[in-house]
Amino acid sequence: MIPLHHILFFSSTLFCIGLFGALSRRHVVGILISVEIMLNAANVNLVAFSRWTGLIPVNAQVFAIFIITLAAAAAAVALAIVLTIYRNRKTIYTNEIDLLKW
Amino acid sequence: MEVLTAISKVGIYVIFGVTLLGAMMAVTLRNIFHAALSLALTLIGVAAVFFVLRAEFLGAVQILLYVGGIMILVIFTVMLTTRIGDRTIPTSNHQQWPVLIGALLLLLYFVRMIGKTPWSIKSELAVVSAVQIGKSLVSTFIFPFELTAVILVAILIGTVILAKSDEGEEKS
Amino acid sequence: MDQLFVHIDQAIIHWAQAVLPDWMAVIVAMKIPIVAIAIFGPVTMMYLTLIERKLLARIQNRFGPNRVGKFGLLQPLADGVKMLTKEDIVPEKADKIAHLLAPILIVIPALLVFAVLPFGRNMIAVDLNIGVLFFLAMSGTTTLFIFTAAWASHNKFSLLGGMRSVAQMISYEIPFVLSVVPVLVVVGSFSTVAIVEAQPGLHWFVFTPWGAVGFFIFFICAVAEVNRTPFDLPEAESELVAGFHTEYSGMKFALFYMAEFMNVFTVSALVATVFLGGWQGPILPSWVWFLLKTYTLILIMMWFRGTFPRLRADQLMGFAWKFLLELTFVNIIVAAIWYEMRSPLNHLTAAAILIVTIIVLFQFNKTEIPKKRIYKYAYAD
Amino acid sequence: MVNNASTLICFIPFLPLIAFAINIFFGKQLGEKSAWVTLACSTCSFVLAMLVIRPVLSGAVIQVNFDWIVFGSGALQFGFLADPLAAIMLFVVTCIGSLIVLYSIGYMHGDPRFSRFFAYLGLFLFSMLGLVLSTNLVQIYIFWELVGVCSYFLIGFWFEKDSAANAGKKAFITNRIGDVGFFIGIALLFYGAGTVNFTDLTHEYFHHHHQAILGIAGLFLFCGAIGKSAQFPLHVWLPDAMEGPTPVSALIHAATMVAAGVYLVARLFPLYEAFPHSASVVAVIGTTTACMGAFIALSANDIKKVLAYSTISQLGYMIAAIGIGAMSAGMFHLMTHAFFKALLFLGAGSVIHGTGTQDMREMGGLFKAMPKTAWTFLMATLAISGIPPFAGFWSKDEILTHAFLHHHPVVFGLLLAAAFLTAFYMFRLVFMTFFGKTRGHFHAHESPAVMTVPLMILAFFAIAAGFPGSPFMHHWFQAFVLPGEAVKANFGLMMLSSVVALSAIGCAYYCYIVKPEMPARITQAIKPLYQASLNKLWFDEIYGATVVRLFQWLAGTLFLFDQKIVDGAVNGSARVGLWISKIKNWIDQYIVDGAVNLVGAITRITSSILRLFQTGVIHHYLLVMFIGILMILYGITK
Repeated sequence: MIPLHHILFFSSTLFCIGLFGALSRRHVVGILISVEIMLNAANVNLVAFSRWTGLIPVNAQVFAIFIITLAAAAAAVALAIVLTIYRNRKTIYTNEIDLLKW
Repeated sequence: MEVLTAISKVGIYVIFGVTLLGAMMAVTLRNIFHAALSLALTLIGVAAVFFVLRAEFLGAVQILLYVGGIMILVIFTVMLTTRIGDRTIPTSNHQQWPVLIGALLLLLYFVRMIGKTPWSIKSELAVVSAVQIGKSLVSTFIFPFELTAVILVAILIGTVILAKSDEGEEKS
Repeated sequence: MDQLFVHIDQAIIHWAQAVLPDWMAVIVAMKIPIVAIAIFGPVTMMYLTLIERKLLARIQNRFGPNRVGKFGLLQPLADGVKMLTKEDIVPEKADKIAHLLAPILIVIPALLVFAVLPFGRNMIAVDLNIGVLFFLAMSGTTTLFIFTAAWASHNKFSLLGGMRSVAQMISYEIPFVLSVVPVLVVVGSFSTVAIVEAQPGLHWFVFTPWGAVGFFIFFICAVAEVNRTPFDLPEAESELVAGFHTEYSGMKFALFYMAEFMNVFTVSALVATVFLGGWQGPILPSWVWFLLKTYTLILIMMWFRGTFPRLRADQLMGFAWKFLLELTFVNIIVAAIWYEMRSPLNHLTAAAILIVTIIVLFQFNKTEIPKKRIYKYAYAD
Repeated sequence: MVNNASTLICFIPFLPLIAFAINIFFGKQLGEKSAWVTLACSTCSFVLAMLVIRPVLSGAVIQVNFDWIVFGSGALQFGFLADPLAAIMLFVVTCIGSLIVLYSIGYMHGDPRFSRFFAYLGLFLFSMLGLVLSTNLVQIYIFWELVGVCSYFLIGFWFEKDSAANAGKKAFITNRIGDVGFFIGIALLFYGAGTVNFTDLTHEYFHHHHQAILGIAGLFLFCGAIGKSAQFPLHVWLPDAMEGPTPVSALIHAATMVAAGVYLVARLFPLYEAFPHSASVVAVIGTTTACMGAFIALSANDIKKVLAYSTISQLGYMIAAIGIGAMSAGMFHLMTHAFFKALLFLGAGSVIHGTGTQDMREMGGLFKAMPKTAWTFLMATLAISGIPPFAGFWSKDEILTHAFLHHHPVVFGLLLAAAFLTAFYMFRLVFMTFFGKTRGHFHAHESPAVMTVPLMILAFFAIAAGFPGSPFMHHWFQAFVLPGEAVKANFGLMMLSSVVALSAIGCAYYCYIVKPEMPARITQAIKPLYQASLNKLWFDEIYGATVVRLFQWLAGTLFLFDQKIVDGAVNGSARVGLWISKIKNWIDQYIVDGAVNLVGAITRITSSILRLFQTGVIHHYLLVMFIGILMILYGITK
């Protein structure tokens, strides 16, 4: 089996990729995709720790399940909001949705 | 037998590579539909990692929920918000270079920290069965479990209202 | 006879160990079920098309294909050759990569799910401890590829078909998954082998009240999941040309066809495994029982196709959300009650609760027959 | 058994509350079915009440208590108490309540606010049962007000009629006067005794703590009873309350709610026993009311008004009985009265339902048209008139005996006179309604079974309810209410009261059947007296001329004071203020505003720089956040 480090390297790379996407994407759905990647990186970490270091290994996996569930729920709401924004403003590019300024 | 171990190790690194490739494509591809498909690849890759880590239940849940659920939602949204004609509008904003540097810095930091931390690795690697997860969910984590149910109901209602009220406005 | 294929498998492994180095022998042992499935899947699919055509022909008082080979037995081969040699047309505006990938990818989950099906005693490729869940997860991904195909075609009929397909499959996936839960509750394991072993002899789950209801829900949802009549709205040829595969031809089209028919087989096999006792049964060898049950279910699906008219979209959705979903919820609870009570009483209680629920649901879902509408401007006076 | 009962007792009041909730929220959907909800709940209450009463009969006292408001060393409790006294009320309220709900189904049929009516009935039953089962005075006060509210709702149920709306207001306001006294009484009692629990306020307690303040508290508490039980001088609201639907009159304004005052006095009987002066006030008020009510009832022509004054008179009887120390007799009369008065009202309701009028002068000869109503009505009349062996005889006789034997000659004489008048006006009512010739123009018909069945059940009680307290059963009832009280039957007095009642019936027969022109001649002969009776002793006019006028004058004066003096002062100061403010205006404009503007200008300049950061674009914010996190991480690891 591969050592724990490698999986942690993998998950942190995944996380940084997601972070990069979340910060550099202009498309709302793109940002959402990046956020999902970041959440997945977190899940990989949880599962890895559950396998290698966890005192109660079950807990980490239960947390991962909660994360998956809530990510699904959050995606549903986020996409509903995206649809609403699109209907009202006819755009889903974040630099065009800037009504929040002053 | 060493050959087999080597093959399986290589297999794991291939999974890692494919997953990371998918993730990179998901955050860089200009066509948002392709980005979404790459996300699917990443998610399946992560599910495969779960299988490798002997978290089969999580892997199956990952596929069932992410690929079967969230991906469909994402693609549906892409379809509803993109006109079929304009597929390759530039999808990144102007801060990608500073962000890239920042992300790389963060990655460097992570790598250093992972290297520095003395991990207390158990002698025997843990395997968690679905039964254990189920029992934990209805005993130790019963409160968050119920709370999640409440949140899901709230989100269900909220989403319906978000999607519905607008239709009413459009009609009126 | 019962362990025929197992013995063949063992024999090949013995031979491999004798001839090849250690690690290659292990690889060979791993590859045998894979090869078997890779052969069995497509062949099954090919002959299912033939069976379907023959059966539909019989229902419609025709003969069906009978020119190529005896009884038309070589017809699938001829079709295969035709598909392979046919020109592959890709629309100009299509998303080329996705258009290419979708039909290839859709076959993968269809093949993967064969791995967890117990074809007979000791005849399973991988006995995953989350077998059923794996099956459900894999068959769920099919939606994604159907939608990809629809989107990539850049055709409004494809897109409409894809949308219908997604809406339908997501709706039916919920009762589909939940209707297995009673079985999981009673067996206490996801493993398909464990589920089959929990139904020894003729103690199939379909003979319990909750099992019967679960079986019907599961089977109906299975029919909907594989987009077959009467749930074939995504490919309703009278409305949408051919649905999501309108723009596909040649081998790509054949791949869709293959995926569909393999799904028909695997889904029927899963229904048989979960509710009809899988390979359990007296006298006959286990794999015969399994194939017998699976093919019975497949024939029933084809019979549906020959008899039922297509559903309307709102009826389709209403049926899933307003009838099946509630029934599955009740069914889960009933299964738990059944499990906790003693033998003669539990059947009666479970049956009573389920019958009451079904009656109530029928009452709530009464078809609203609109008044006969008259177009008033049509009158002359 | 007792444990079991103490759980059941909690459900008794809340069942009708459930009915109220269902009917108020789902009344529209339920329509006429809502009545059955209330009926089911009240019947269940009745059954539960029976289960609770059973252990009480064998001597147990059931009590459930929760600490409600905790203060200092003590705690105000909330709970349910079932002792003999409460058991009797429990029986009366649930039994009559259920029967009247049943009756109302027929009576209210077709009313637009049908379900609302049954919701109110449910609320009333809840509050009444809560009142009956209260463990302390504060709790009783709460439910006391609740029944008052219900009474207000139900009197004004047909609020489209001005008279009904006004009657509701009148009842509510009049009761409020009594309730103020009640509240002061509770406060005084708590100050004097330190407790308001009935279980603590025993005979022995008052024997040991004989403070004058407790006697005064008793008088104030009696004020509440005066208001609720329509005693002189706060009786004016009860006749007007007859504007409500007849079942309401029967349930609230005859059988149960008005008896709450009597119940309260009976509850506090140890207090009055310990303070004879307070008790004599009670007795005087009661006797006065008994005579006055009977006197006014003589001339009333509205069938329900007659019954209303009769109720006032009978309540006076009970109060007087408790005042002279015959508590058990008073409670006995309360119970028998509840049954036959409910029956009388329901019978009257049936007559009104059948004929469509309330004026007795238009009725007559209804005996043939509505035999069931007439027979049951006759039973009740015999009962109230005190003819043996009907229920009223035993209870009324009990009071008279006590008054006679314990040397209250004046009370005895007046009550005997009231008994004579009672028999007279009740038979006047019967003869005018059911006998003779029909004087009005209507086609009378018998009421439906849903109305007549309760009548018959109540008629049974009107006959039988007296026996538990009669010498035949060795005065079981009295022994149950107040163990150890010696009761003796006096045959001579029984004869006397029967003769008085019979002679009154004879008079009535002579006046209204044999010589129908007699009453007119008599009224001519004693015109002032007749006028007094006809005008209800001018109570409304007196109140109008004194209390109401006084308040109007006071209000007028205050208004003038307000307009001339207060407003003048205000205007003057305003003028001064205006002048000062002109000066301040200048200061404000140039000095204060200048400073403020300066601050504003500084803020604006800085914010115009800072707002460049607020682009409204999410990814800019995200970037800033990310940089922040990086800096934090750097800081941590350093």
